[in-house]
Parts: sequence; C-alpha cells; structure tokens
Amino acid sequence: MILLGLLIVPLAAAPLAFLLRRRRMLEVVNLAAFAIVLALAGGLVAVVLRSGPVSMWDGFFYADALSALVVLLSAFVSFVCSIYAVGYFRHEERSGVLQEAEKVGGRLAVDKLREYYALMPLLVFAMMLVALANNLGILWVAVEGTTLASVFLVMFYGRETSLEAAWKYAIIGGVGLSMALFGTILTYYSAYGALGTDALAGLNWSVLARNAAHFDKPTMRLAFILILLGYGTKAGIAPMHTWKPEAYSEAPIPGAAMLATGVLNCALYGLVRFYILSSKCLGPQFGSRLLILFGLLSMGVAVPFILVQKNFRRLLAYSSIDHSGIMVLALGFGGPLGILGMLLHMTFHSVTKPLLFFCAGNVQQHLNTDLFRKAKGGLIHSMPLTGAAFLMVTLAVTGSPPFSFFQSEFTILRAGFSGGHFVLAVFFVSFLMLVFSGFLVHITDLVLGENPGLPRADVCGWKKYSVAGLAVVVVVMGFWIPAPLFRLIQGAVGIVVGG
Amino acid sequence: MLPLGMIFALSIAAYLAGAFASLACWRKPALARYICCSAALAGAGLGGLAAVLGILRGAPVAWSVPSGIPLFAYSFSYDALAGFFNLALAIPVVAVSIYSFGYLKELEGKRNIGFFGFLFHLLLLSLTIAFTAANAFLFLISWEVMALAAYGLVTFYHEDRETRRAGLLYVIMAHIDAGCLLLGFGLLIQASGSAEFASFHKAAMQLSSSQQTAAFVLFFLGFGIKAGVIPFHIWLPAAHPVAPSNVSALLSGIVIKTGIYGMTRIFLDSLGGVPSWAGLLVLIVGVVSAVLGVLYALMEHDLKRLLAYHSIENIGIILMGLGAGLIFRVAGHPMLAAVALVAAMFHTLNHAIFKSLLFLGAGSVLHSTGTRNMEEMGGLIRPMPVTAFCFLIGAVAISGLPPLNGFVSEWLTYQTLLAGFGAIPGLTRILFPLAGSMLALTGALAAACFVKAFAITFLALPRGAESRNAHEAPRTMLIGMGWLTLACAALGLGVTWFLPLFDAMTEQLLGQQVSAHLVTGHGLVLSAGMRTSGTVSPMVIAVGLVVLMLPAALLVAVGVRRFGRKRGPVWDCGLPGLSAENEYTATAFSKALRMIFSVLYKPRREIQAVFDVSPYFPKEIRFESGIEPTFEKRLYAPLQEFIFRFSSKMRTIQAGSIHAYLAYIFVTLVLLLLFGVRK
Amino acid sequence: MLTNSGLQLVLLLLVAPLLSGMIKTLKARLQTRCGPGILQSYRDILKLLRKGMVIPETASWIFSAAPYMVFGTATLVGLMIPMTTTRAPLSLFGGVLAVVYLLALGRFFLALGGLDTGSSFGGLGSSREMTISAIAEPAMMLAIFTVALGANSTNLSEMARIAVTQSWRFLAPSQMLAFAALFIVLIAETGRIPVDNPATHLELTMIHEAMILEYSGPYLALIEWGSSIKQLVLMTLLVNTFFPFGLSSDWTVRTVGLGLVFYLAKLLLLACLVVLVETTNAKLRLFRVPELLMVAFILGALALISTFLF
Amino acid sequence: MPFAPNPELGNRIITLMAALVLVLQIAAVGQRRIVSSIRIFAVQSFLLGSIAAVIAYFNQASHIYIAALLTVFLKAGLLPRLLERLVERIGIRREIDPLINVPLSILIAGCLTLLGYVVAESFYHPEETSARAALGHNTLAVAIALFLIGFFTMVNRRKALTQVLGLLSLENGLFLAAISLTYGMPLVVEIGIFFDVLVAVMVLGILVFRIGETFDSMDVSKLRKLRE
Repeated sequence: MILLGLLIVPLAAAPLAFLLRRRRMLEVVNLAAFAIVLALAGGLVAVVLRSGPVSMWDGFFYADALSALVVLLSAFVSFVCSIYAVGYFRHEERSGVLQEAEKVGGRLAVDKLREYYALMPLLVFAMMLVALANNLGILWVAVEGTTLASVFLVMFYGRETSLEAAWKYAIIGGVGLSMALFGTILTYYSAYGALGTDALAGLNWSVLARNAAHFDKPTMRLAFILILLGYGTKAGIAPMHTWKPEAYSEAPIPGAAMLATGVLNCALYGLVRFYILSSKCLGPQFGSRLLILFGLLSMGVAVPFILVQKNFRRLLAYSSIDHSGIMVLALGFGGPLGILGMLLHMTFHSVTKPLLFFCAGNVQQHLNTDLFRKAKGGLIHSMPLTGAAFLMVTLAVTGSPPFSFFQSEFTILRAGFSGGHFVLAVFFVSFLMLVFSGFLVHITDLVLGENPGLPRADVCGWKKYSVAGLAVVVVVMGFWIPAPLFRLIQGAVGIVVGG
Repeated sequence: MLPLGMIFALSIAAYLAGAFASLACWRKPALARYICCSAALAGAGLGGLAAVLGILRGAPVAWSVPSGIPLFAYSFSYDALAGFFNLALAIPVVAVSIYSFGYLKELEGKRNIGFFGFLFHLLLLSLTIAFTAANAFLFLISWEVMALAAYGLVTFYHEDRETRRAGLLYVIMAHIDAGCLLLGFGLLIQASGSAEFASFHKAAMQLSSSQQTAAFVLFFLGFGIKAGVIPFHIWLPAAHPVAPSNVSALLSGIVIKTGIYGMTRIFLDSLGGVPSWAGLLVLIVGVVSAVLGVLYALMEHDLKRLLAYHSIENIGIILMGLGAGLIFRVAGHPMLAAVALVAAMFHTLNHAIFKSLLFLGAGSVLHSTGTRNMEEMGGLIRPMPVTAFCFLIGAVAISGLPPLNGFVSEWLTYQTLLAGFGAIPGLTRILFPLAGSMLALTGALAAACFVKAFAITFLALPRGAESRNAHEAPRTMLIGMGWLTLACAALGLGVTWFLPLFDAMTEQLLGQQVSAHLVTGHGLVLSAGMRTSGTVSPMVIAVGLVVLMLPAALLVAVGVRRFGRKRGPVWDCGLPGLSAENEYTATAFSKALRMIFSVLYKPRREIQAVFDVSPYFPKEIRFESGIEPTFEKRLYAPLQEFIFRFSSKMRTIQAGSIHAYLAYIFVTLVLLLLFGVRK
Repeated sequence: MLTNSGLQLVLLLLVAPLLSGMIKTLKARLQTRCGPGILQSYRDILKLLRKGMVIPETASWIFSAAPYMVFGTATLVGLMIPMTTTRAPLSLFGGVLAVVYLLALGRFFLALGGLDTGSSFGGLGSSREMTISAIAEPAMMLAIFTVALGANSTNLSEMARIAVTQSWRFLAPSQMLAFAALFIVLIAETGRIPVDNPATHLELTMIHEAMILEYSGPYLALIEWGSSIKQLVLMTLLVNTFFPFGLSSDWTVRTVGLGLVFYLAKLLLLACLVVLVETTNAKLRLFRVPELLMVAFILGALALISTFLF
Repeated sequence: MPFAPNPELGNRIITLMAALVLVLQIAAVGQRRIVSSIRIFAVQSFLLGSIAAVIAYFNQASHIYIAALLTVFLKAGLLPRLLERLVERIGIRREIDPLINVPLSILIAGCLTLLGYVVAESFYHPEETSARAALGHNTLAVAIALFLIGFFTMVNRRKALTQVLGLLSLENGLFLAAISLTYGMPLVVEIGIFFDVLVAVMVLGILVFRIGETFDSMDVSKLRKLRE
C-alpha cells in the first residue's frame, strides 16, 4: 500500500499542476505532495525496520532496507527543495528572470512555473520507481525517466547556454544509459542459463541475487563494466562527469539540488544493486578494482577544477563529482566498513548538499551573478544568515569535523586501511585536503571582507527558514544520528555485504 | 574519583554555557562580554582545580560518554599528562579572561562580542577535550574544532585582507596536519582494531618497522605543523599577530602546545617510544627551530610578530628536551629520560605563562597606541608603568635570565643535554653539547631581541603621536597581567616546590619519579639529577642579588645625599637637542646582526634621496630595508605555483566540446573492453 | 658560610680594581709609557663616588636600576667561583651556567640603561654589546662544557676539586683548545682589544663605553666597579679551572693564604697575556669580530671532540 | 507452414541478416547526407524487426512478435518520418562533414567490428556446443560492434541530428543483443524500453528543434559557451 502511495502521489501531483492556474495553488500542491511522500517514506522505513523487506505484485515492487534508505533520502531532498523552491521562484518572478525565460519559451511566467511544478513530481516519481522497482529493466527505465524529466529542468531558462547544457546532458546521459541497458541485457543473458525455469521473473533483482553464484562469469564481467560506465555516467564519475558542471550551473537551484542529491543517489543505487550481483558472481575483487580506480580518478579530476574555479555554481558541480568519487571509492574498498562509509556518506550528502546549493542560490539571486570575479566579497554584511550558513556548510561539505562527513570519511579511511590500501588512503586524504583548501579560499573570499554596501538580503522567509532549518539539521547530524536511521543503514549494509 | 570527574564536567559545562550564552545575547554587547569573561574564568578555575586534583591523584580516571553517533563513544581519560596540560591551559586562561573584561570593552558596538565569546569558549572547550580525549575520533574532532575556532578568532577582523590571508594559511595548514594525524591514527586503529588510545600501546608493537616509521613521520608532521616547528612555521607569524591580542596570548601560549602534547602522548605513551633516529630528528628540528626562530624574531619590528617568532624559538627549546628524552628512553636511561621530560614540560608550562604575559602586554600597548609597529612607539614606560613592568618581567623570563622560570627550565635542558654526552655511546653524543651551545646562542639572541623589544617600545622618547598620548590600560587588564607576572616569579623562585607535580607524569610515561633527585639543600636547591651534579637555587640567587645591591644602594644614597643629583638634558657626546628622530630604532638595533647573518637573511635595502641641486644635499631620504622570507619564497611559493599552474592546465579537459566529452567515454569503454573483460 | 662569603666578597671588591689597574699599568709599560699606576682604578672609583650625578631627563627608573644590577650580578657571581679555595661560598647555589646567565642579566639591564636615555650612542653601544655577547655565547658554552664534562659537573667548586686532583690535566689537548677558546671569549666579554677598546671614546669604535656614556657619579662608579669585578671573575674562572695549582681545599688560614698568593700570581700571568694580546693587536672592525669568535667556537668544538677521542 | 521450423536454418538466416545490419551501420558511417543516413537507419531497423520476427517464428517465442512489430512500426516507420519532418522544418540540406574524414572513419568502424568479435570471443564456450551459444556468440559480436560504431558516429558527427541517429542505431545494437541472446526481455521491460526510446527521441527532437532555431545551425560543435 505504502509502495503504491509513494508512486501515485507524485504521479498524481504532476497532471494536477497542469490544471491549476494560480501560483499559490501550485506551491501548495507541490508542498503537500512532497510532505505526504516524506511521511510515506517514513512509514516505509518503519515497516521495513519492523518486518523486513516489503514486496508487491508478486515481487514486481520490492523494498528492502537499501531501497527504503534511498526512498527516504529522495523524499527528504524533494521536500526540502520544494520548500526552498517557493522562495526561489517568487524571487525569480519578482526579478523578472522568469519573464525573460518566458519570452524565449514564448509562454507566460506562470506557465513557466507550472512547467517546474509539474516536472518536479515526475522526477520524484521516477526516483521512487528507481528505488522500488525490483525488476532491473524497470530500474533502468526509471533512471532513464529521471534523465528525461531533468533535461527539461536543465533547459528551464531557455537561454542559449541552458540549451547547450541540456543537449550535452541529454546526449551524454543517453549514451551512458544505453550502456547501462546493454549491461542489464547482458546480466539477463548471463543469468539466463542459471535461471532457466523462472526466466519470466528473470530480471527481478531478488531472484537474481539468490542465484547470482551460478551466472555465466565472463558475461557478468562485461555486464558489470557496462553498468559501471552507464550508471557511472549518471552519477557523474570521471571521465563521464563532463555534463555535470554544465547541467548544474544551468538548472534552477532547487532542480540542480535534486540532480546533485536525489538523482545521484538513484544512479549509485543502481550501481550498488549490480555490484551486489557481480560480487556474488565474480567475488568482490573484480568490482572493487574498477570502482577504486574510478573513484580516485573522479576525486583527482575534481581537485584542480575546484582549486581554480571562477564560477561558484560550477564549483558545486565539481564538489558533487568529488563526492560521488568518494562514494564509489568507498564501495570499492568494500567490506562492512566501506559499505557503511558509503551509505553514511550518501545520507550526509543528501542532507548537506542541498544546503550548499541553497546558499549558492541565495548568493546568486543577491548578486545576479555566479562569478566570483563579479562578487566583491563581504556578503556576511548584507546577508548574515546565508553568509554564515555558507561558510558552515563549506566546512561541512569538505569533511572537516565536527560535521557529519568526517564520520563517513573516517570510516571509509578505516575501510581503506583494513583493505591494506595505505597508498590509496594517502591519496584519498590528500585529495580531501586540497578540496578543502580550494573551497575555503573561494568561499571565504566570497563571504568575508569589507562591507561592499549591498542592500540587505535574507528577507524572504521561505528561503531564510529552509536555509536555517537545514543548517540546524546539518549541525545536529554531526553529533547525533537517529537510531532508526542508523539501523536502516546497517540493514542496507547487511544486504550489500551479506546478501 | 567522583569530585575530579564532577569538577572536570563542571568546567566543560562552564565553557559550553559560556559559548551558547554569549552567542545567545549577541545583541547586548556588555552582557555578552560579562558572560564570556566570567564563564571563561569559572571554567578555567574549575579546570585548574581538576588539573591539580588529577595530577595529585596520579592514576588515570576514565569516563566514557555515549555519543549520538553509534560508531564512536566519547571516552575521556584524565591522567597526569592530561592534568598537567590542563594546568598549563588554566593558568593563562584565568589571566586572559580577567584581561578580556577590559580588553573587549572597546569592541562593544563595533564587533559582535557574542560571536567572539562563542568562538573563544569553543576554543577553550576543544583544548580541554583535546588534552583529555582517550579516543582518536574524539581527539581528532576536538583537534579540528580547535583549529576552526582559532581560525574564526584569527579572522575576527576579517575586513582586513592580510588578516584573511593569514587565517586561510592557518586553517589550511591546520587541516593538513589534521590529515596527517588522520592517516597516522588510521594506521594505529588498523593495527589495534579500536580507536581507544589505551589499545594503541599494544598494537604499536605489532606494527612492521616500515609502518612504525610511517606512523612516526605522520604524527611528527601533524603535531609539528601544529606546534609551528621550522620549516612548517610559516602560518604562525602570520596568524598569531592579526588575532585580537587576548586570543594571540592563548594561541601562542597554549594552542601550539597541543602539538607538544600530541608528541608526548603519542611518542611516549601510544607508540611506547620511538627509534633513536626519530629522537635525534626531534632534537635537531628543535635546535633548528630555536635558532632560526629567534634569528627571525630579531628582524621583526612588529611587536606581535616578534613575539610570534619567539614562540617558534621556544617550541624549539621544548623539542630539544623532548628529543633528548626520546633518545634516552631508547638508550635505556629512563631516569635521564624523565629529567629531560621534566625539562621539556616545565618549559612548556613556563612558555605558556610568559608568552601569554608578553602578548597581553603587547595587547595593552596596542590597545592604547593602536599600532603594532615598534618604530612608532617609545617612552611608554611613563604613561603605562605597570604594563611596562609586567612586560619587563616577561622579557627577563623568556630570555632565560635568572632567577625567573625561563632560566630554570633552560637550565634543566642544559643539564639534560650535558648528561646526554655521557649517556649516549658513539659519535652522536657530540650532538648534545653542540645542541647545548646552540641553546646558549638562542638564549643570548633572545636576550638581545628583548632588549630591543622592551627598550624600543617602552624606553626613551616616543617616536609617534600615538605613543605620545598613550594611557595606561584598564585595571582588569593589569590584574590579568599581574597574575601571570606573579606566576613567572613563583615558578622561578619556588621551582623546587613545584617539581613534585611532574612526578605523576614521569611515573606514568617512564615509570620514574625524579623530583626527589632534583631537589637538594633543604628543598631550596635544584640539582641536575644523577649523572651531572650541577646545582642552582633561584631563590638564593634572588635573595643574594638583593642583599648585594643593598650596600651599593647605601653608597649611592650617601653620595647623592652629600653631592646631590640633578636631572639634566642628555649629554649625547655634547650634541644638543636630542629628539625622537635621532633615537636608535629597532631596525638600527638589529643592524649588526642583520649584517652578520646576512647569509641567512639576504637583506635588501633601498635608499631614495630626493634632492634639488645635488645628491649630496638631499631634501629627504627614504630608507627601506627588509629580509627575504626564505621558506615562504623558496619552499612554499614554488609549491603553490606548481599546483596552480597544473590546475590551470587541467582546465582544458573541460573545454566545452561535446565531441571531446563523448570521446572520453568512448575511449574508456574501448579500453575497458580490451583489458577489463579478460581475467 | 657567611664568613666565607664575607671574606671572598672583600677579596673581590679589593682585587678587581687592582687587577684592572695592573693591566692598565702593564700595558702602558709595554708601550713604554709610564702609565697611571696600579692604584688608579681605586682612585677613579672613589672620585666618582664623591661626585654629584646628572640623570638625563629622558631616562626612566630602568636607567637607575642598571648600575645596581651590574654590580649585584657581578659580585654575586664572584661568590660562586672558587678564588683561593676550591670551596666557593655560594657554589652550591649556582654553577657555571648560573654564572654565565647572571652576567647576561647584568648585561641585559646595562643595555636597557644604554637605550633608556634615547641617546643614539647608548643605542649603538647596547646593540653592539648584545650582538657580540650573543655570538660569544656558544663558544663560551662549548669551552665550559668541555671542562664540565671532564668534571662531570657544572658546579664550579666540584670542577675545581676534580681539577686539583689531576693538576696536569691542562696538558691534554682538549683542555688547551678549551682554554684558547675561553681566552678569546674573555677578550670579547671584557671588551678588550681587538674586540673593543676600553680606553677610547671615539664614537665609531666604542662599545661598552658607549652604553655607559650617560652615567655619572656613583652610578658610573658602580658600573666601573662591577665591570672590573666581572673581568676578575672571568679571568678567575679561566685560571682556576685550567690551572688549579694552589687552590686550597679548606678554609684554614695557611692554605688560604698560600692559595691567595698562587691565585694572584696566576692572575698576574693571565693579565700579562691579555696585555700582550692587546698591545700586539689592533682593534678589529666590528664585522670582523664574529670571525674571531667563530674561531673560538671551532676551537671549542674541537676541544669537545678531542675529549672523547683522547 | 511448408517446412517445419528448423533452428539451424533460423540461425543461418539470423546471422546473415545481422551481418547485413552491420554492413548498413558501416555504410551509415560513410554517409554524408542527413536524409540518406536517416533512410539507412530506417532500413536497418526494419531488418532488425524482421530478425525479431524470424527468431519468434523459429523459437515459438510469441511475445517477440510484439517486439518485432513495435520495432518495425516505431523505428522503421514513425521515427524516420519524424526526423525527416524535422529536417525539413529546420531546412538543413547542407552536407555534413564528419570530424574524421570518411575513409579513416570506415577504417575505424572496421576495427571496432573486430573489437566486437574479440570481446565476444572471450566468452564463447566451446564446451557447450548448442546452436544458441554459437548464435549468441555471433550476434553478440555484431551487437557490440553496432553499439561501438553507433557510439563512434556520435563522437564523429557534428550535426545534432546525426548524433541522435547515432544514439538510435546504438540502441539498435542493444535490441539485437536483447532478442538474439535472451529471446527478448520480459514484456513489461520491452514496452518500457520502447516507450523510453520514444520519449527520448521526442525530447531530443525538441532540443534539436530549439537548437536549430536558437543558433540557426545544427552544428553542436559550435556549442562551446559553457566551459572552464
């Protein structure tokens, strides 16, 4: 029941948005829908914690701890973003940006808004489907769905640049996903011999996971490579990361935040599902080596771009490349510690990243630019709340204690050591150091300094409270993780490690 | 032991309360100020009490507080070492918090005192926890919180560009050292399977030699950066001066000591001793830091930068003792090691005290003149006599002159080094007396430097308008300084009474109690322990000085009575009309040394004469001189240069061409198909 | 102990001016001048004590404190070193390190006094004084360490006692080298040619004199007296640690008297040596002095190394 | 039915047609005019559809007929129409010149085919000598080759539309793999995938259209505003 609710509510909210005329209504519908989704997600978590995996329509939908975690995170992110979106778009409308976009699109400002408020639920629906679908084919379909929905988000403003970004996103994403599909097909093929009779349910993960040991190994190897590249593209792992800076810097802030957290989680979720199969079939070794390689590569690629970065929206994109690198690395390190580290990191990332985007959004709307060069610094004077939050979340996102990322990175490091990857650990840490330095240099220059005498910002309640509230959550996360959440994560770890 | 735990918890609570209370009422500056200072005072008082209890108790007390994070527990262990460092924390903090009552007053309305209080208390809290953490995770957290809080305080005047740069340099270096520690602890945790310090000792034994080397190097890097040893010192003279002076006092006084704490804790306790080459490395780094530190200090005429460089020097002196101790321990002389440890720790405590004192003094000078540049000061002893006196005491103490505390700890260090010559076989023994002579050089140079610092700041005629109409600091500030002045005197004269405080620590770390050996002559005389039988008694020296001065005073008094004494203009070899312009300046004072050590300083000077008719009759002359910041220029600048050039090159990857982007993926795919598929 | 201290104090106060007088006269004779006569220093001090003094308007209490410090430290140090007997009265309360650092304390305040008046000569003097003494320090320490390590103590009486037991030790190369090093340091510390010229008041060359330029009357007397005591102390240190002949090991009149005779004789010899150096050398440029002290440092290091080679 | 369905024969036919598809793919690489490459794609898709039909016939896998029909209808019918319509709307008749000149491109395509066979080789099990295995081995090689060559055309072509074509032909490779290796996916999945492909083409079409009218050029290599 909950599963259906999770899917239907957003699916219903989308067409509803098309019917509504007034902005306020749109906002209300969105908020309500995502609030319900969040509540349902909570319910799902409760159920899963109480009585193990839930499944529906003889295993067409299937939710274990891992899916529950992803559902929860996606729901949380979408709810927070919908709150922020209200303030964000009101400001956009006031400052006439939407009217510009509308000229390009040849439609009215409210239509523009409606477009967003209709797309967002669709995106959320796709994300939920990713997490809940048992059938790997459907999983793929859903991930493709997130891409299609978010392409429109990227081209939202209809500028030349946003078209360019959308094109790159669509094409690269398309190629990536077709690789993922190929991988899925090959997985099916490698399972085909082993499954025989129940071949009809042959793409259901729960079924595959049971018999993964007998799959055809070479095929599985090829399949995993393709899957890694495919979902890796979606997760923005180097060298498939190139679409990210473009897409993130063009999409409206709430959308970008969704891309950077929810969609990223979905992609990684798919990766993890297949990782489980491959490690059952081929043993963890094969997957680990590739994952570690790509993880470190992504971190390494992100570093120089973060160090010399002119545009703070793109800075965020590279940070998310860095983070997905970290998570993939953690998956590669493997073992209970590594997986725990990865899932913790995913959780913290979903909580922290939106705040970073929101702060950047506030700053951008305040200065009407996303270039460091144009900003005179000293934002703390004109927008104390956002400024402080921005500094804080910068520290948080670069993994400095006492903020939560430190826990996950500490765990990942331990995983690395227990895997005996001392040198890799050194690389890992030094990349973290460099990212920290780069970030801090940029953000302090932005936030601190003499008062440039800008008008006072931080007035819109929606923006203020979403930032403040999320900031509180981030701080608290550093010192306290709700016990059920941790139990959930451990359950997920159990699924990945033990099966 | 309940009371200890209680008191400790209370002091932590005081800091926490102070942090949030002063943040809460940031709109009412005066209230925030009172809350901040009094909470700090309370916390420090309780902390000091707890420290004394902990030291006297000896045997460690451990608590474990369940943390909200299921992965880790916050476990504390209050042993003698922790107690000692908490004491070294408490004494200056008491002074600083009293001082701040007056010092922060001028900031009211100008800056957000509430936020200052928050960071200030966060710093104190993290320091306390860092000294008592028994768990790598908790330690690292407090370590980093400390760095961040300090960063916030350093950049408190963030409008100033120099300040921001300094802060960044500081926090980045701090983060790098945290990274080194992270790796180091990673090794130990991997070996022991737990993050508790207690478990490391056994685990360290199982580490392979290469791992042990790696661990040592990582920890030495980490703690060395924090302590500001050369060549990782560049952040220190940048960051400490720009902070508010009461904070600088803490930064130089105690924050850098966390590095010393870490080395002691890890090298002696967790790793259970390090190979002798490592000890030697520590010793040599100590010597280098001491000598170079003081040499750079001599060239400064920014009062607070000068003091900052002296922190480097004193860290060097501490490391000499510590290094010697490490070597002795490996060589199987626990007793000597204990003496060396006492020397190092005692100097740590002393430096914490007199360096805070000096920074507070500099603070009140800054407070009344508004400048850090000594060339604009002078004659301040008349408007601000008390500050001058306190600063003088601090100067005498830090120059290691008898009978104050600086002398005592340096004396112990000398004795340790001398003993090393006898105790260590082989050629390395030569290093000990050589180190001793370098210590002598350091001491003498420090004396020279503080003659300059004190005289140029407080004596003769004022060189600038600010110092001409300077005023004495408010009473609270004077009280703060007075407290530390007393401490300097007490620890110097009464050293023999304080030595037993070290027994518990040496017992815990080296299984030796030395105070009995170090005290003779009816508890008045400090002796060098076993091998070399040197003795000294600061108390007697002080008394002797007074006694011997009396007859002289008598002579003078008689002379004055009969033949009179009058004040007259300065004779100055008969040159009339002395004015501030032809006074000796700080630059001039250090000229001789600048030329003697020009190899090191690479001094540059430029003289521009503005003249009408002929260059021989200049209207005005602009003189500018400076020295080359060797490490910044030769070591760090090129590194940064390289990183940034490389990064800029990398940016061509993201050149915007979708074909290139697709090509990356395509190539990756092909490569993986070629190499990935086969086993 | 008090009586011993009293005796030694008197000895110090009396012998110190005598010594400097002696040196002055000897030097004059060697330069075929008739010279002021051995007692001149006494006369100077007495004269100064009987003069009124002028205190510069710019000076603070530091200016007045300096003379007492110089005098006090010098005399205190004097009580810590063995002069006629191995058992110096206060030796228990401060070894050779204390001696060095107490002298430094005196110097510290004297330099402050020099700077306190604001006269540029004072500053010049202080700067040079502190510089040279700083560079002299390591050499001195090395030399002292050599001896101290031999005696396994930094305690002067102890060192002297050990030295007495093996009187011919000074023939050991290490001792020779150490002596040479310490002698150079002595020259530097007591401000004699070729490092400084006590007789000059030529602004370019003076060091010590420049510091005390503003002092007059009793203060000047104290400083002069103090520095002559300092000189005596250093020379005593030299003679008694390296040539411990005749040092009595108790306080009986006979031995002490004998020791006194020996002591004065040794001082005279050393004075001759100093004078010889002074007359045969010209004053060095200030920036050549470090080279000289470097030599001393090298000598000290060699001494140290040779202690455990031979 | 004049003759009983004979898998052997079926495999021969399928392999032949697959080879034909491959040849078409390579021909597409050499193609210069947009319209004709659209046509080639249509033919290729039609062939795939008929392959599906053949497989369905010889293995009595009835659900594959649906896949076959969908393919023929969508990929051979609808999509090419839409694309040609688009071409007319934007009115680009200009020659399209690849980044790499034609002969070299074809050479590369050849190499990629080889690579396909190499990869497929690595999991050809001589021990299980069933016809399916052999067929799988052959068609998989073709499928991989199709995929790679499609990918290569995307890298190689400047025009937005041809990149879309590349993407589609790459999907054809997948389709071939799906039907020939596993006799199609479960039906839901099939439909889902088809639906997705359709939507994707729509989206890309819209994008192409917008790009065309915003930049009045289809040359995506000119889209280089967003860069470091």
